[in-house]
Amino acid sequence: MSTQLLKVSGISKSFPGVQALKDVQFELNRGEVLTLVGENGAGKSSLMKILSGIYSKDSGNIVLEGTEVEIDSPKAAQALGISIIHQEMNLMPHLTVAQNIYIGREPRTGLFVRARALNQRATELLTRLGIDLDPRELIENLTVAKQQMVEIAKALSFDAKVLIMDEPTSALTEAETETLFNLIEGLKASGTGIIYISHRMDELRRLSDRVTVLRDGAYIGTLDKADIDIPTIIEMMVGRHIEEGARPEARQHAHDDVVLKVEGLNTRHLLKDISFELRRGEILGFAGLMGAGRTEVARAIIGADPSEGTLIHIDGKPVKISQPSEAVAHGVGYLSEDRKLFGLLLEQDVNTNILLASLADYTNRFGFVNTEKGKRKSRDYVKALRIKTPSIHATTKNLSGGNQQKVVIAKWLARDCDILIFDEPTRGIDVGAKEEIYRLLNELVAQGKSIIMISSELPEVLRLSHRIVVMAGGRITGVLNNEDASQAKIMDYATRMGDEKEQ
Amino acid sequence: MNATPVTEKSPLRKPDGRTAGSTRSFLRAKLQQSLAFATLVVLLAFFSLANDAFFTWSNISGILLSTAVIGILALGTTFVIITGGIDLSIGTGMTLASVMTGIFLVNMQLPLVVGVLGGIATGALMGFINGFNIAVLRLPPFIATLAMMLIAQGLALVISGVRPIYFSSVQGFRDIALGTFIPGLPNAVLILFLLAAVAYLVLSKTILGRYTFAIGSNEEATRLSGVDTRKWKIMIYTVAGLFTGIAGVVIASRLNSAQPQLGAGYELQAIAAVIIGGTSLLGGRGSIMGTLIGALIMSVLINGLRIMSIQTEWQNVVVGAVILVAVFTDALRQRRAGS
Amino acid sequence: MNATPVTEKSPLRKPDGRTAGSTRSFLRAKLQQSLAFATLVVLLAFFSLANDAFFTWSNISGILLSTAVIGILALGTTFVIITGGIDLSIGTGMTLASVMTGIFLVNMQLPLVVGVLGGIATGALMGFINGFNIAVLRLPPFIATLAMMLIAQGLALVISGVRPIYFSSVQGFRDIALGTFIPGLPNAVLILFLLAAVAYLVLSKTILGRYTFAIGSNEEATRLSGVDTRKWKIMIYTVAGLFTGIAGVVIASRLNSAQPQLGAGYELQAIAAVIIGGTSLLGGRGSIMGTLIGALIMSVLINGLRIMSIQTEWQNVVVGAVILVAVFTDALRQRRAGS
Amino acid sequence: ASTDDSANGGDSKELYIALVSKGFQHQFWQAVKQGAESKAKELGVKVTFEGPASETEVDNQLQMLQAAIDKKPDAIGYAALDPEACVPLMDAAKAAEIPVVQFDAGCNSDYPLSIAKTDSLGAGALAATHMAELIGDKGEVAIVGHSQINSTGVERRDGFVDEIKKNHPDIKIVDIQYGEGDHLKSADIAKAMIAAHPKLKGLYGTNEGSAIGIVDAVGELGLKAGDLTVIGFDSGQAQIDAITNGMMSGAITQNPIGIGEQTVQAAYDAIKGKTPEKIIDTGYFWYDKSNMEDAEIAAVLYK
Ligand SMILES: Nc1ncnc2c1ncn2[C@@H]1O[C@H](COP(=O)(O)OP(=O)(O)OP(=O)(O)O)[C@@H](O)[C@H]1O
Ligand SMILES: Nc1ncnc2c1ncn2[C@@H]1O[C@H](COP(=O)(O)OP(=O)(O)OP(=O)(O)O)[C@@H](O)[C@H]1O
Ligand SMILES: [Mg+2]
Ligand SMILES: [Mg+2]
Repeated sequence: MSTQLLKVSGISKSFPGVQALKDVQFELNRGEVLTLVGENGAGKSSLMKILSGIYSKDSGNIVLEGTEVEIDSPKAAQALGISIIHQEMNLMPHLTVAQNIYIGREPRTGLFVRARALNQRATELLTRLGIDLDPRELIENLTVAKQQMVEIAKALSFDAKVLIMDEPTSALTEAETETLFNLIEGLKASGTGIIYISHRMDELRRLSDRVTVLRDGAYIGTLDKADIDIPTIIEMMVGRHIEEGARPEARQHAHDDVVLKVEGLNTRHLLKDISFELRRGEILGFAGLMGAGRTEVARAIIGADPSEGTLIHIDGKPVKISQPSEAVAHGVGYLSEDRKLFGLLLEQDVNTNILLASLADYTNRFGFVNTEKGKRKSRDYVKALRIKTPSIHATTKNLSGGNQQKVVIAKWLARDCDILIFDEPTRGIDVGAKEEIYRLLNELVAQGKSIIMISSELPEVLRLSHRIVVMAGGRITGVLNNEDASQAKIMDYATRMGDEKEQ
Repeated sequence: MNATPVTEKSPLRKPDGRTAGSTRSFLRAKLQQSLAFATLVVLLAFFSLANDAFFTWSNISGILLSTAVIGILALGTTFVIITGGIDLSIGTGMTLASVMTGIFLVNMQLPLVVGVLGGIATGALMGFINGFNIAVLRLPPFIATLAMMLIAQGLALVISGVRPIYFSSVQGFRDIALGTFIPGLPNAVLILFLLAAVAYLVLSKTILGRYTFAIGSNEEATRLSGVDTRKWKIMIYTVAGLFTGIAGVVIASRLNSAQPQLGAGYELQAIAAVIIGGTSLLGGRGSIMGTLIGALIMSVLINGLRIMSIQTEWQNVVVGAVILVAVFTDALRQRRAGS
Repeated sequence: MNATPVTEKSPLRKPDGRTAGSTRSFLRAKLQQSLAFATLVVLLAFFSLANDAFFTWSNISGILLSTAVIGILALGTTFVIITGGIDLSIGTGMTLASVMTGIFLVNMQLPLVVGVLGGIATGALMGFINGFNIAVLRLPPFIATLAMMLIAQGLALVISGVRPIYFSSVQGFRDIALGTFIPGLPNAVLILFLLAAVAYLVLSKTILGRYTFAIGSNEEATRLSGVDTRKWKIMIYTVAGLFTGIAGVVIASRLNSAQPQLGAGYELQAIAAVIIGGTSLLGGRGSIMGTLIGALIMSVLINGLRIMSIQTEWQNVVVGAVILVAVFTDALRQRRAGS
Repeated sequence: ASTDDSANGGDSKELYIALVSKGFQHQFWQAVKQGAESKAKELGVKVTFEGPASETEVDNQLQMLQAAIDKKPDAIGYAALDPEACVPLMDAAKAAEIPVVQFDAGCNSDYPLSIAKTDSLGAGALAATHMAELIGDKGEVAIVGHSQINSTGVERRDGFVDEIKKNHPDIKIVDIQYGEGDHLKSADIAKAMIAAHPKLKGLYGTNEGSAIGIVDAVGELGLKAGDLTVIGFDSGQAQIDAITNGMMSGAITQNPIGIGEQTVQAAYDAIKGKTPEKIIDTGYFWYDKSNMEDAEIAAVLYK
């Protein structure tokens, strides 16, 4: 048995207006993790979709265990032992966890599904994988992170020879990520070949046996374990050098105006007595484990979900917010953690998406929209954020995940809110672009805007936030100044489930 | 291979946030049914008090009988609606099936069983064609079945020669709907309940039912999971067609004739019953029990208004208003549960 | 990414800065319309060859006139369908509007302008109520407007006392639809085209139009972007109601009477026209031009079949088949473009 | 609702007669209702009148009949949409000992005591005779029907067609299409017919909606009174106006008010133990400008 599992060469793929892949190649061995990196829109997902039978390739060949194969449908890929965790979630929200995992492969007697066997099988799988989920729970009741875990469980349930993971951790926090890494170790040991895509450099360092780099749809090179060095990789990816790991300058914020004051926010199911202040020119980080309630705080503040007993002051004045439109009218914008469901009009073009929140600015009093002015604005943002798109009239659905994220960011930048709540703003964004976004956030606060940044990446939280609010179990367990904060400290507060609270 | 546009109709999360555990959602499903059920009970109580003639066995069995046809159509279309589709051809399709039954039994003098199966098969065939048009040719369900509705309507007229076909000569045909296998209960009602039981089993216990929900929930994800959604969609529309065919036989038997002009408008009534029963037009959600209750609400309401001698022109106003209230209660419940 | 200059008619858009991708999607949108347009041309050519009487000014103006009512309804409902909703109440709502116009003008003898505005306002009010039920009470559009359809139908009968209201006594009323401001062209047609122009402007140039598409694409994302989707949805249904009201006045004028039993079934025709014109029931996609072409396809087809003396019972079969073919062509195009 | 126990009504109770009609929205049925109500007032009984929205709704009508039987009225008046489908319900009425009288169209059952109706075939033939006379017994004519399936639609058409075929060999019926009694549809059909048959001399509309549709079409095409001979059926304000201003040459009317009166009278007689006449012919009439004002005609016209 040779060690080579998969050999891919000469793959090209073009979409209308885009050459997504040009003559790409790579090899995958048994029992190794091959990390695939590249900027947003480099073609990583497209390549994986070709391997999993979702896209058809224009040219090139795929050799699996020494034989050339044609993969023309997801089913064919499954049959060949290729399994994928999609970058964008692909679950049936109205079905349960177990039903989702085994869709198409239900244990049955004749035409009847054996429900008990199904749930039992799912329980076994989840236990084996160390994932804490009730197989009978409906997907729609799960958070994004838990949904991601279901995706992972589903992909692993195939006992595939080749397992593709397209940014599996983008919605996960440390603890789940840890679980996943343990699983990966186990799979490696049993000979599975894993293709791993991520924009998180620390993961890459930890996991990779080899790294293959793509840029602009072309194959750049492959590094063996011994040669893996992050700055080198980043340079291969983006073609220039990037500084990492800075911390914000300490700032004397205590005397600045409080622009947003939240007091006594409760929600029926989770949040208990949330109170905090946001000052002008401040980036206030929100850290916590999955399900700590950070997203729920944001949604409650902007009136997307109902809350109880909340007092909100903006610029010192009490306001009542029961709809997101009222929040925006008060200058509070919210960038959702889930761009596909809550952020984008996928079927509309980039221009429409960028202008969505600020359309009124381009509208005269008779309701007519000044199209030209709007388009100029969105072209500016496409340029400023380096959104990779054939034009502002391209359908947003066809952009790569990271570029879609940039479109959502552009939408809020265009709205020019004084207070911005960014929920996982860099989810799925490449290192280079991340730096740009960090720079952008810093510029915004320098202009006097204030930002709440919810992030599950602790380095990011530490890198940007002037102060850090830590949540656990629907409560605020601590507020730290950046100077006093460290990953360990944050984790400590994030796991405090009691009600002791420090200010 | 191609990139099918993913329709964003069924967000993974409801807009108003997430809800608690599976017990909650289980209770919720029960609650929904019991709310529709409560509406039904309120209506029954109201009409019983308002008029003595209402709560008599004769009238109740009359109500059940009048639920039979719409109910059978609604059962079949529940599957289609759960996939996120719609079937507008069930009304006139039923008519075409009844006309074909007439052709088989009266004109061609085939044996009873053969003729009846032929009528049912006509329905299934129409369903199959709908499924093909929708799943393979990818026509929007609304328009594909609208076209089929027109075609079936025309064909029913053409094939029958624009006149009713009478089954007087066919021994035993009338008993299909009006015989009383269970004394006092017309067979049509029995057929309705049996079909409801079958539909319940199919929807909740079989692979077909599972894929019906899966497709309605996220068709693209289902397809990417290796399920042959085309095949299953064709199957689901064929099932709806089967029910349409059965409804055609039942109505023909009840009227002892195939009335080629009947049927237009039945589809809206059946769809209304399904939706009142809590099935979502967005797909992914629904139940057979709900549909049955929805159909009963409609026929109890109409019968009650008739028994109370409410003027015909007012009846529609009241039915419309009750539908609004019934569905509003449901919307309210959902909002409560969601917050 | 290369900037290909494109020449185009719209003066608001300048050719520079337009890139390859946008040209393509622009061409694609045009292609879609031109495909529906091609169907229309094929039908026109076919009927012209088949029967001399078809392509005469008198007949063409007759076709246009017969498009007016359905066309106006279809224009309004295009907005609703682009939001991903549906409006089943437009048919009987139109009837209620025409009855109210009769009440205002004949029974109450109000001045012509006031009565007409009153009729239109009736439509708008129904639209507003639909919008409220859907946006605020969160009822599913299908069921909310189905209920409104029944209520409007009942009220039209009740208010009119189940008899037509004749406008013979109202000076100038008939000219609203049948006068010829442009010689040879009935005003109803002029009204249709003017309304189409207005609808086009609103849909493509105003903020209401933008939000219509946005809501249809992803309502929750639109709401989270700070758009008051409730307000806008109410507005959009009210706009549809306005068109319904205008259609009510036009049909009353054309018949010189308000016929309270009319209208059921018109909604399906109007919706069919919208969808044949390329608007998607899933929301987010659609055009006024397409709707106009869709409505014309339907009325050309029906008129042609009548001129050719095709038996009434066959007409439905043919219409159904043509709808399938027309929409299939469109589906094919989409598949091509998508792959 | 006065539908208490006593099925056959003691003298102290108000008698109740339930009428189940073929429709209620058309002016024809409203006139039947009017006649029934005025007779009921005269006799001191209570009537209810209901019918389905369209005359295709056979199933719906049966449900109405079933509900009517369950209300245990003293008598039922029924107009059958389909002669066969109603048979079991006639048996049910018999079992409940509710006397049934019929109007307009009968059921194939020997239980009902009587029927008050018009001879629609004869009425159609009379329309043909007048059409022939008006166009000089030759040329092309066409029919805009209201239904190709329910009995009145079919008989009004067939009576016309048979009479033309039998007695007027030089008249050719070039087209028959159906507009469901919808004014707008009928108008568009008539226009298409006129366009397709330039030599058309006469058009016959088989009910109010069809006839007015034709009149509207003629008006919209700008034809002058007399360019085309239009014959209608039934009555109503619009037809009376059209005849007055010459757009329509004349029309056949039945006597719906009389049908309503006779039905209630027959039901009343049946309750009182008298056997009504088996067939009560309420007659039909040709009316035009010349005789509209006659007392006999004016009595059967309704607006
Ligand atoms: N269905 C499609 N239609 C048109 N263009 C597409 C389609 N799918 C991908 N593309 C384009 O192909 C290019 C590569 O996209 P891909 O999703 O593979 O990038 P990626 O490397 O996964 O990026 P990210 O890190 O942002 O996920 C992008 O420019 C994208 O716009
Ligand atoms: N209605 C509800 N009933 C029960 N639990 C709920 C409800 N709403 C939210 N939750 C739970 O509350 C938690 C809060 O989720 P939220 O998304 O706000 O957390 P987060 O800190 O942003 O974490 P994540 O990283 O998952 O986004 C989740 O575990 C969710 O399941
Ligand atoms: Mg990607
Ligand atoms: Mg979150």
